Amino acid sequence: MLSLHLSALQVVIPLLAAPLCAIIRRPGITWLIALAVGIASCINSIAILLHINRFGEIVYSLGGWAAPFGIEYRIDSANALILLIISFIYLLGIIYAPVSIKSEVPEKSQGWLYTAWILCFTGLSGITISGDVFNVFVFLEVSSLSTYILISFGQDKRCLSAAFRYLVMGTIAATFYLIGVGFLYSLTGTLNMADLAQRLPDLISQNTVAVAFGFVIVGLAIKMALFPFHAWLPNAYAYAPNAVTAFLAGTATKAAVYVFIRLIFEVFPEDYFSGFTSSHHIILAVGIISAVITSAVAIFQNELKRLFAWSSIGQIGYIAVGVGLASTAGVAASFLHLFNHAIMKTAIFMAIGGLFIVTGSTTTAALKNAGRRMPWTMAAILIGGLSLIGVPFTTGFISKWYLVSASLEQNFWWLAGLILLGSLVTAAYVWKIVEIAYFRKDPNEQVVRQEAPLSLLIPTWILVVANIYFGIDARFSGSIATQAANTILGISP
Amino acid sequence: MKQHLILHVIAKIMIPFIMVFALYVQFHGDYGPGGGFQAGVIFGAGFILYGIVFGKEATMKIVPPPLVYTTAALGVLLYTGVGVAGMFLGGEFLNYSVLSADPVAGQHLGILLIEFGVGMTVASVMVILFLSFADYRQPDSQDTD
Amino acid sequence: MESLGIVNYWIVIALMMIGLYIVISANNLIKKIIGLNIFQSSVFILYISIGKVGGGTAPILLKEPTVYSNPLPHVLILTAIVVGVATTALGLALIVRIRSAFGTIDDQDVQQDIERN
Amino acid sequence: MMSASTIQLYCLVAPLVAVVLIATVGRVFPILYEAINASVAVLTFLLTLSLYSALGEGTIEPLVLFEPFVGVSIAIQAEPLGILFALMASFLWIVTSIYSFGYMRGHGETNLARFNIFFAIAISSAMGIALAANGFTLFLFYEVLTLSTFPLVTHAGTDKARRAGRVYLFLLLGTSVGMLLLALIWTWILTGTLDFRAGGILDGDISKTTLNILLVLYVFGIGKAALMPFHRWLPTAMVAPTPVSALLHAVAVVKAGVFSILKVSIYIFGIDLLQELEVHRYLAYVAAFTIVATAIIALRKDNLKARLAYSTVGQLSYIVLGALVANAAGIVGGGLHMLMHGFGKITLFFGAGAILVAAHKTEISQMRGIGRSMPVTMITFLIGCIAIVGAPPTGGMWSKWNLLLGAANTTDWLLLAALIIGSLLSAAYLLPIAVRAFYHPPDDGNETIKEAPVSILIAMIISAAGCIILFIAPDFAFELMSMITSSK
Amino acid sequence: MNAIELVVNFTLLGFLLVTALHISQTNRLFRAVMLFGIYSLLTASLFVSLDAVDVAFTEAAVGTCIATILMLSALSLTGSRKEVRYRRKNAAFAVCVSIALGVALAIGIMDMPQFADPNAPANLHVAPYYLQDSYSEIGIPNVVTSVLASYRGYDTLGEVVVIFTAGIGVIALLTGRSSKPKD
Repeated sequence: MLSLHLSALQVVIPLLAAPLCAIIRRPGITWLIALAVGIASCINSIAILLHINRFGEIVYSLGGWAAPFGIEYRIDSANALILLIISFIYLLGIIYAPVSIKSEVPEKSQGWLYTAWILCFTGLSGITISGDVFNVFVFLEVSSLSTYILISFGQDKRCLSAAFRYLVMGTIAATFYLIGVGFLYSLTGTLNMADLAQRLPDLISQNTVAVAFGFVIVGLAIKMALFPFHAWLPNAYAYAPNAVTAFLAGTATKAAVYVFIRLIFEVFPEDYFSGFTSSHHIILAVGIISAVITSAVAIFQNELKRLFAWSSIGQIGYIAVGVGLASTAGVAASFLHLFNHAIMKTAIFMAIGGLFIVTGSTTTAALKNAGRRMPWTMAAILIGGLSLIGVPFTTGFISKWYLVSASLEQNFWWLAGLILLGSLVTAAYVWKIVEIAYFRKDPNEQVVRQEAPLSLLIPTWILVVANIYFGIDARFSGSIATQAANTILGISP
Repeated sequence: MKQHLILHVIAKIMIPFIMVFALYVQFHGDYGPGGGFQAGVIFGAGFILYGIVFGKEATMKIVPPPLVYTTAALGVLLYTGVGVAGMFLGGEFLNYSVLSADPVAGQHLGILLIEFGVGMTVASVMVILFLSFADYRQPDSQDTD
Repeated sequence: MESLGIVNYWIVIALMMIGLYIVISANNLIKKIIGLNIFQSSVFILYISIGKVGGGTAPILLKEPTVYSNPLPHVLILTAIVVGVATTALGLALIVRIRSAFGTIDDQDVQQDIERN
Repeated sequence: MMSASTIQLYCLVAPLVAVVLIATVGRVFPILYEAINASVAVLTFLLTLSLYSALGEGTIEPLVLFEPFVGVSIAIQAEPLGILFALMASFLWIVTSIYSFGYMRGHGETNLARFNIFFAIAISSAMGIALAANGFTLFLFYEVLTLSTFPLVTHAGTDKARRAGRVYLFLLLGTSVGMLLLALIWTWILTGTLDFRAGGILDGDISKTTLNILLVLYVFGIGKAALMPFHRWLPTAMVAPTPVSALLHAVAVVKAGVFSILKVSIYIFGIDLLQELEVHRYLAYVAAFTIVATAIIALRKDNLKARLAYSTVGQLSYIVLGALVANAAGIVGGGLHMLMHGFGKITLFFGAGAILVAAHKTEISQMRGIGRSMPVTMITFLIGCIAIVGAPPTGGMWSKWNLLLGAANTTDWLLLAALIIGSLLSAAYLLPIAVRAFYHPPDDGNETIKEAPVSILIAMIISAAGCIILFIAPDFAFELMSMITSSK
Repeated sequence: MNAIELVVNFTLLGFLLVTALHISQTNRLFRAVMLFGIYSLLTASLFVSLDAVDVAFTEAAVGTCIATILMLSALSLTGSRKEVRYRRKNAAFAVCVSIALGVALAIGIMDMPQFADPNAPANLHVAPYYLQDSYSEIGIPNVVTSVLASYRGYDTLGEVVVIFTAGIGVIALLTGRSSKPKD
């Protein structure tokens, strides 16, 4: 009985919790509710994954109305993986939050912050499991609106203009997506993804389909901060509260990427993306250019959160490269990197939050002597950074391996070269940080050991350990990513 | 605007009608245009008119912000709760047919409840929006409008 | 009729263009929000136009057989309007706070203020 | 009795035990750092020896540690070449530990815990490279070695050290990630495996162009082999403390580089396939050019460590050349030279460090007559020089002889000439140092110089003795190398 | 569609175009906001002429009433009600983007089914089911309400959550944060 409702629970649980928080409003209790939501969602997402492995795809008709007439959830290994990522990052983010939030947000507002956080999680879950293109829009807006709110909780006044800019960009993105959906609807009369997938092949030669495709892609590209639509991201990440940045870095763009992949490969006819329109070349080019260029921009940043925000744009570029390869191996690499990047980036931003608690600053200058002053915090940043470069024994290496082998599979040796070149650019900014933290000594200075609080370190190190574990034994993450790619590209395992 | 007598009198006459109209829209949505959302907006507009004419302090006395926050949340809870009830009664989430022995009656009941939830949340949020904007003071502002 | 048939869409396109133009070119944040609203409402008109059936009436069932317009776009746009006003409210609240923090609601001035620090 | 298969794992883990001990016991008794390192080093050496004896009884079973993803595993398997490398690395680690006791304290270095910990990690990864059963594992440990030696290079923490660290990291990471990783994944795509197999895994079905490109990627991608133009990291890394230089330039890092090249040529390409690729000849010319060019540069360097560094670059190219001439003699010569040069060069670096500690001299021109006050140092130094030149009575003779044979077999006289000229030039830049130390009258102030600390002297005597013993008893090395050449 | 409907339709669209153009050109914010209110009202009227009465109702309530009031409050709170200065930036870029958008949309609508065509796919697939079966399944004459509340009730739930989120956002942004002196 319960297993039938697994998919619905993923949205229902936070949806019940959010208004409850708004009624209670006391920081401590709202945090507890948020934590309970996290635990329940994690268990639930694992259960969904197991259920799918055992019985295959979950289809759940909301309200009891069958698919094209009602809205349905449709969960296979691809969204199950994304759900898992989102739920775990959310849970760790919530565990991490109290101390970090206390230092940045006034007591009165904290209850609202947790409410918005739960709502954001609701939205992201809703996007991920939905099988209806319009429903995706609605939950996209739930997550976007709550993200704007979360960002505006930042300490620095610049968070306001960042949130506003994101709001404008995000609304344009959503409207573009809506235009695309409108065109699709006008041609097919349906909004259900599976139904669309059945009806679109007959219409493949119509310009309207191509334009709808373009609008949907551009809308989602803005949401996932794909170059050159990335302008909103650096400031949004830089000025949001640290705990929020950690959460957003691991989840916000991921759901959009997932919808992107789902739509272009599954909803649009087979070979529409790579064969008919050949737009995969564009995505490929955009991805690799952004991976290299934005990493280069990151070198010149002196504010850690902003630096790693630029790096996130670069990593989205790598994901886009995998998508642009339009092969099972490529999409598997994208999914794997989604998973791995969530682990490493969240850990980095969490550690930066720890740095902030100790030093009161997140500039690179604050890192001076950090290697000795707070070895655990700094080690987390270091390992995350090594993972971004793609050093062996970290998840980043596995991602690179998959991505490079996917591009070599199609004999794109130049692409493989560029991907690896990107790692070197990454190495430059990571090393800039490492040198400041470990190798800039001032012999006259007495360094007092002063570590970030345990409640920050524990979630951070859970992710660091996961990073190393999945860097050594990638069988789980690799196989589930491959399985996800297989389902999306329509190859039954 | 506290000194405008005409406004006071007319507002006092109009607001009850606005409220009644809101209720009409709320419950007549099944048969004509309208529904929870429109009713909520109109209901909220009634309070907003009150607020504009009689000032925000007076409005806050009638609808204290904490109460409005709670009703806004309760609306969402009601909606979700109806959905969950469907789950417990053996249907899917948001399946109203199982709420009653007769599916059509169940649908009726479900729609009535969720429309009420929508109306509650929307009306409350409209009041929240108005009060929040009205209550806000710029750090450098002098006027007490 | 044939040629007129698509004029609705042409005007919608023009409205969208104007809306997007205002969003990008406006320096004043409130004006940006107005632009966004125009952009969004023109998309609403697009949807409703898609659902229009010639000779139809509003989809409220009558006793006698009648041609009705398509109700689905109406439902979608109801939702979209609400989303739109939610965004507007949030955007305006942000603008009010930006005014408190920066003393201006002019985008360029805000950016200059940020760069100065 | 443990199975040989598990002993392999202990070889890798043993140095990590040292890390743990230093971090715990060592924190309380800092005096024990080197003692811990040395005793663990002895243990590692004994373990490696038992692997060597196990090899006599037949092939050692591979041990799979992890399987990161399907078809690619982290696995170790000792084979003759690896055991040769492991034996050398673990033995010289013992010697270096003894040496660094005297040096680091004599020279007043700080941060000894960090130094010794990363030293042990570096050895562990060198063992990992030595025992790697496939290209993937080799690459993993190769990168760990790069990263773990980085803090050693920048140990001084000065601007110069940081700059050197940056060059070091950029070149080594850049070549390995940009080319070696690319080549490995490419190989994996082509063949579906990365296992090191006798006779190679690549075969003639793959287009010659692809194979040529792959070979170039491998040879240049293994930046630790310091083939020109990717040799810059080695001289700049000279800012490191001398035990590190000894480790980098004699034992772990550079040998890991040439070892990888040997492994790739033997077990991924296979000598026969290598012969068929046109590009191996051009790469051999690059190596030959590197030999001559670095020798000429070394002649012009007055700084002792810089001269030794360029000498190292040249000698590494001997080994690369041995691999690239692609015949049995060349491979045997390459493998032997890895060993012989290891002993010779570590002696020379020990000497340079001893002079620094005892006499505070870094420039060759200042070293007139110091042989009189530091006789032991300079005699062992001389033996090291002879070993590098490749003259009897040192082991260097055997390796050079085989390399010459290998080059002669190709009937390419240019390569042969480069080898001979290189050796002559190395005599020209090394021997005068010793001659100057013994026969020139000492400069002012050089009379008061005392001999280096005892632990330094012991280390030097052991390594110099090693050079001579390898001349008398090189059989075990020949035996190991012949296992490879006969089994292909 | 009969002629009168067409006339009304195009007249309203024409007014909309004029209003939008005026908004884009005006330098007075107050005027822009008021024009926006008119724009919303015109949209609502257009919706009526397109048979979307529920949408029209909502647009009138939201666009003309709530959105305009909120904008006026914002004008007042930011002190820009009297101030008229308003400049444009990167207009050339804006024009380019708009034209790109226009071209893309124009290509898109070329192949679109004719306006008001009863046999357009949009009106053939899912919609007829709602019109035919909703009364027997749900028993409510207003099909929009049936679809809104039941068939696509989950969307509506999302919509309520969105408005709830906006409420929370405005509370968090504007309440208890301003440095308002207590009186």
